[in-house]
Amino acid sequence: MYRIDKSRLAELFAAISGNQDLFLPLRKADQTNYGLWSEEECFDLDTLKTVKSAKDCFFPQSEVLYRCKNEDGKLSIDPQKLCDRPFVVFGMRACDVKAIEVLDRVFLSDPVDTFYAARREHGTIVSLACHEPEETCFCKNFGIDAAEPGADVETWIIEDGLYWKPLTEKGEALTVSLAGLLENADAASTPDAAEKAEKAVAKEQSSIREIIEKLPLSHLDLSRFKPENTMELFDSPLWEELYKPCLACGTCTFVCPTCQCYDIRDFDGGKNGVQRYRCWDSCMYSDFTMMAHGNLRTSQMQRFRQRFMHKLVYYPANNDGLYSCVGCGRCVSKCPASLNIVKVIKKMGGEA
Amino acid sequence: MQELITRAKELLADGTVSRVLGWKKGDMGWDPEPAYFEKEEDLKDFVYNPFCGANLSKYLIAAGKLPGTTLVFLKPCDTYSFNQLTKEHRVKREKTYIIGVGCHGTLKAEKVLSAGIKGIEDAAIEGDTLKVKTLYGEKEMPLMDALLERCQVCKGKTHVVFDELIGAEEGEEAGPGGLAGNRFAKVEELEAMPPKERFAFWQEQLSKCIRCNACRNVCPACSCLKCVFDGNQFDSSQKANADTFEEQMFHIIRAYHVAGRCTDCGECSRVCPEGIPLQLLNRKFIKDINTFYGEYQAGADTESRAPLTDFTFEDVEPGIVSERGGGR
Amino acid sequence: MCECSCGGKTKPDTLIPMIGVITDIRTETPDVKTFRVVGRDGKKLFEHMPGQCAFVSVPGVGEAMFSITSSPTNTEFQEFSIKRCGTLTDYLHNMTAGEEITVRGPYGNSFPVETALKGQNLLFIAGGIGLAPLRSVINYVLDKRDSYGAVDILYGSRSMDDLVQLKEIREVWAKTPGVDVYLTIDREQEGWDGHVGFVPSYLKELEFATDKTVLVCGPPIMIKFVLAALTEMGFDKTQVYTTLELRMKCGVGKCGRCNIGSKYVCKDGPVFRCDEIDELPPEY
Amino acid sequence: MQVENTEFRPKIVAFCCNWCSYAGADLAGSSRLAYPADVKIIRVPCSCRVNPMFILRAFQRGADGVILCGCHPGDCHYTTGNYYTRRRMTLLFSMLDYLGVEHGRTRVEWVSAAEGVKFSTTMNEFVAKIHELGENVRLEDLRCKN
Repeated sequence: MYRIDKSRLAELFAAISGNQDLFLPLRKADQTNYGLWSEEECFDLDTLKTVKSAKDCFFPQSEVLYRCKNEDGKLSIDPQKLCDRPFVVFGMRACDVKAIEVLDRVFLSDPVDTFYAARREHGTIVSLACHEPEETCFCKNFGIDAAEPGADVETWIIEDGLYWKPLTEKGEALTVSLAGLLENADAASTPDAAEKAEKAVAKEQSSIREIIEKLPLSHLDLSRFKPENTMELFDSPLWEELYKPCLACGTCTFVCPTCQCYDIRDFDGGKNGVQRYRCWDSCMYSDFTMMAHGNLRTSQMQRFRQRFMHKLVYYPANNDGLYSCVGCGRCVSKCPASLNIVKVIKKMGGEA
Repeated sequence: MQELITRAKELLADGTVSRVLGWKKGDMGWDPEPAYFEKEEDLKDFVYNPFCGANLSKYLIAAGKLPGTTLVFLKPCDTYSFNQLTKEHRVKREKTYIIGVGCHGTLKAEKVLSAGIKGIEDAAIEGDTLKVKTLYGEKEMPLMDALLERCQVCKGKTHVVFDELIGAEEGEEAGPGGLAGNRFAKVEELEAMPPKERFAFWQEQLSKCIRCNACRNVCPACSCLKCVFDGNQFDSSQKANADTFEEQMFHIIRAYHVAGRCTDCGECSRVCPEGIPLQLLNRKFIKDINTFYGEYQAGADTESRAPLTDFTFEDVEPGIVSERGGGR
Repeated sequence: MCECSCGGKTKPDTLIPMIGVITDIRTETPDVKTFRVVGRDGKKLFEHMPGQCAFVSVPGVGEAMFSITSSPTNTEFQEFSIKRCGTLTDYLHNMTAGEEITVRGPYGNSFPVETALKGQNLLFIAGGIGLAPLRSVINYVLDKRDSYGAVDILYGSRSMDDLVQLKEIREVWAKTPGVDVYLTIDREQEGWDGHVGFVPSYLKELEFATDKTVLVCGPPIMIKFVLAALTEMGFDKTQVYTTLELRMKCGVGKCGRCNIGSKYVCKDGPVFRCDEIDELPPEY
Repeated sequence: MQVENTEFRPKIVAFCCNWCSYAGADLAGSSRLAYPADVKIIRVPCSCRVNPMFILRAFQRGADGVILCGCHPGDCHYTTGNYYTRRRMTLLFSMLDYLGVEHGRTRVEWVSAAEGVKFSTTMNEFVAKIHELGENVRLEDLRCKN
């Protein structure tokens, strides 16, 4: 365990970004989003939920796959270079960390998505415990502990200090590179400081867990969402009622840390050749399944159902029961029509 | 609220309407969702409080295709959108039964929550104060700090179309508690900036855009069956967000397509997950139209010609933009 | 561009295509052309199994998944039979031999030619452009004639002019021993002395024995009625294989478009046995 | 050669209506009135054919200035087309200006078939103005840049 004064965080960030890129929540134009740190940027670790999740750091909203040129009928393909620069993502909350596991199972399964894999290989994640979880949080239902966020290094901000605990090799390596800044609070070398730190963290953890226990959405009943209930859930008449206010925008999918659908498109840059890029897509959009011979999902109800069935039934069926929702609550606070996965879980789960 | 429910039940019972379009209680007290009610007993979940910001006019496009009449509750500014949609033949007046409801302003939940008010159950407006009923007792905050931007500069409390009114105070010009501000103030402020700063302002705001299309899909004026961005023409597709140009293109064209039709209902800026002040784009068009072609309020009536489908021989020349300079 | 399964570090991402050269374009019907594609070195682009698909693309125009219609036993080239029905296919139809396109693949599963189908009597039922994936299997089976039992091919189209690969059907398939070919068109036409009627009704007329494994491909509506007819004739669902078609972008089960239930058509399909389809939510 | 390459050569797109301005450009040419070769003319049936998207698209693809020429108000071949153009472009230019794009980069000019001289002077003026403003960097698409 290590510790650093909160007032010295800017120094810490400067040190980290000396050797690599550093992404962390930045306050820009009244909103907090992950961005590349520099001296001029204003970081914001108090906002619990960034608008977009940290998914952007590993699976960017749009990225070029390759460039293609046609010179006198001869095609040439120039694949985009894979990420080869190490980077650190600082301040990821427990839910976002778990979401990376959900994405890993998609992108790192065979055949591996090399663009994503390269970023995962070069990225080190420093997580941050949630000091005060909000009423829109429901991570507890998915077995996530906001008091122990995991990843390569986990940290807690307690009063005027940041407590730092490396968990993996990558985390240790990062810690070593910051040796001059982080005060050692290790049991072997500095037993007094270690005891103090352990105590402070334990107290913080129990306070976080206490809050979570009391949150209104912490105790949802997920028992009906099992692969064997696929058809029953799929055919439920409740969808017809639930989807009604849906505006078919993509807010929920784009702020979601686990949504991974993408589209592949071309941009014809004239003499610069064609860029083939991929960008996030949303199953809520009407053209998501549009084909030359027609569309398989013609109503918004079907698209709405696909999103939640995928998160709660289809994905777990392929991934040992792991839900593709981490309870971050972004959709709860951002949906223009106040629809969200909690309402679906409650209604379909037979609660409301 | 009880009055609304009672009246809705009556109208459902006597067969005047086949369904009711209103707001349903959410999980949190601050997130009511737009909802249809088809049976009297469903109305137990009906809610109308200052958190009911959603403009239900847009839902009437879909409701119009259902059999029978739909009862809808519209706030004063929502009625402008309804009129505009009638004018564009997107909704049918005769298939809609409008109850105009009183409005003292609608709230931005985020603002209330970030003021530290938690466990919200209900809210009410009393003069300049917002009274919030919470799990931890009653809390208060200044109304102005909790309102949606559009309500801080309220257009007025007149319903321009309705079948009956409940709880409405007609004719009162000013907004909630007489707090109406100049809605063009921020536009004027931007106009007065040097172009470089203006550019920087918009660059910062628009670069937040995640191309979720919430602004487009919630907008009552954006009622095209197939949007120009639903395709790959103009290299600016619906969701690409590949570089800054795409975001600018999307927002300029969207604002342009609703120019002269936008009633300034403020739904786009209400729903934007990134809090982009989209109303500033729409209001710039409204302001220009007012200055160049005379005062015009879209949706105030269903007959007048829209400014962009009309002209006079004496219209100003486009060169005026350069002549007057300074971004006005 | 190593596409073997060496798993080496040098392997580019599966989303990065290879360059293919169109060496020949055959006009099959007024709206279907067959494109023969090889690599720049004149060799076959990759090895595939019957039923698999590949993405064909013209940069700047689009990319789409097409089934490979040539047989894996063909060692020289791959062929795609493509119907004109959208932006990309329109463009492809206007191309000429010698032009370059990009190809990536193969993707998806295949008909179980080496397992479940081995030694079986086979009945192929195709409608219109639906012959494309089945042609790959038929030629594979004919090239390894001894490994399979009797072969019946039932193929129908809107009109005589819409029958794809007619030359090959008449000159090769119909003349192979142990292969029976039944052709039909939807409406009477001058110069046609064969059967007239829809595929499902012709199927019932033919009264096949139920000791066959059936492979079906065609327009969704045809598949629906053929399946009903087969059930009526006493075939079990486990005896019938068909292919599904959905919008696809990545081909590797990640982009989420072709997701039905817990399956991804591009990766777990496109070939499904009918009893497997029954377990999926009806969204195909 | 090296010197010439570094000099700024603006790319100017001129939308000209078929009936007046295009003929005006023709007249300018046949009267041997010079105007810079940086101006690329796109002929349109009427100035009101020009969708605001065309203008943005021109900027995206690397134009440094866009000028729109049509018949004088009242002379439109289709009677009223240019009146609508006038309103549309006034609002669009005002919006571009509001977004911080230099207002000198856009212009509308009415040029009749007989005004070869006006066409030439307008183009000379406009190109000079764009020279003054320099390259368009505020409304560009990096994907189209080298």
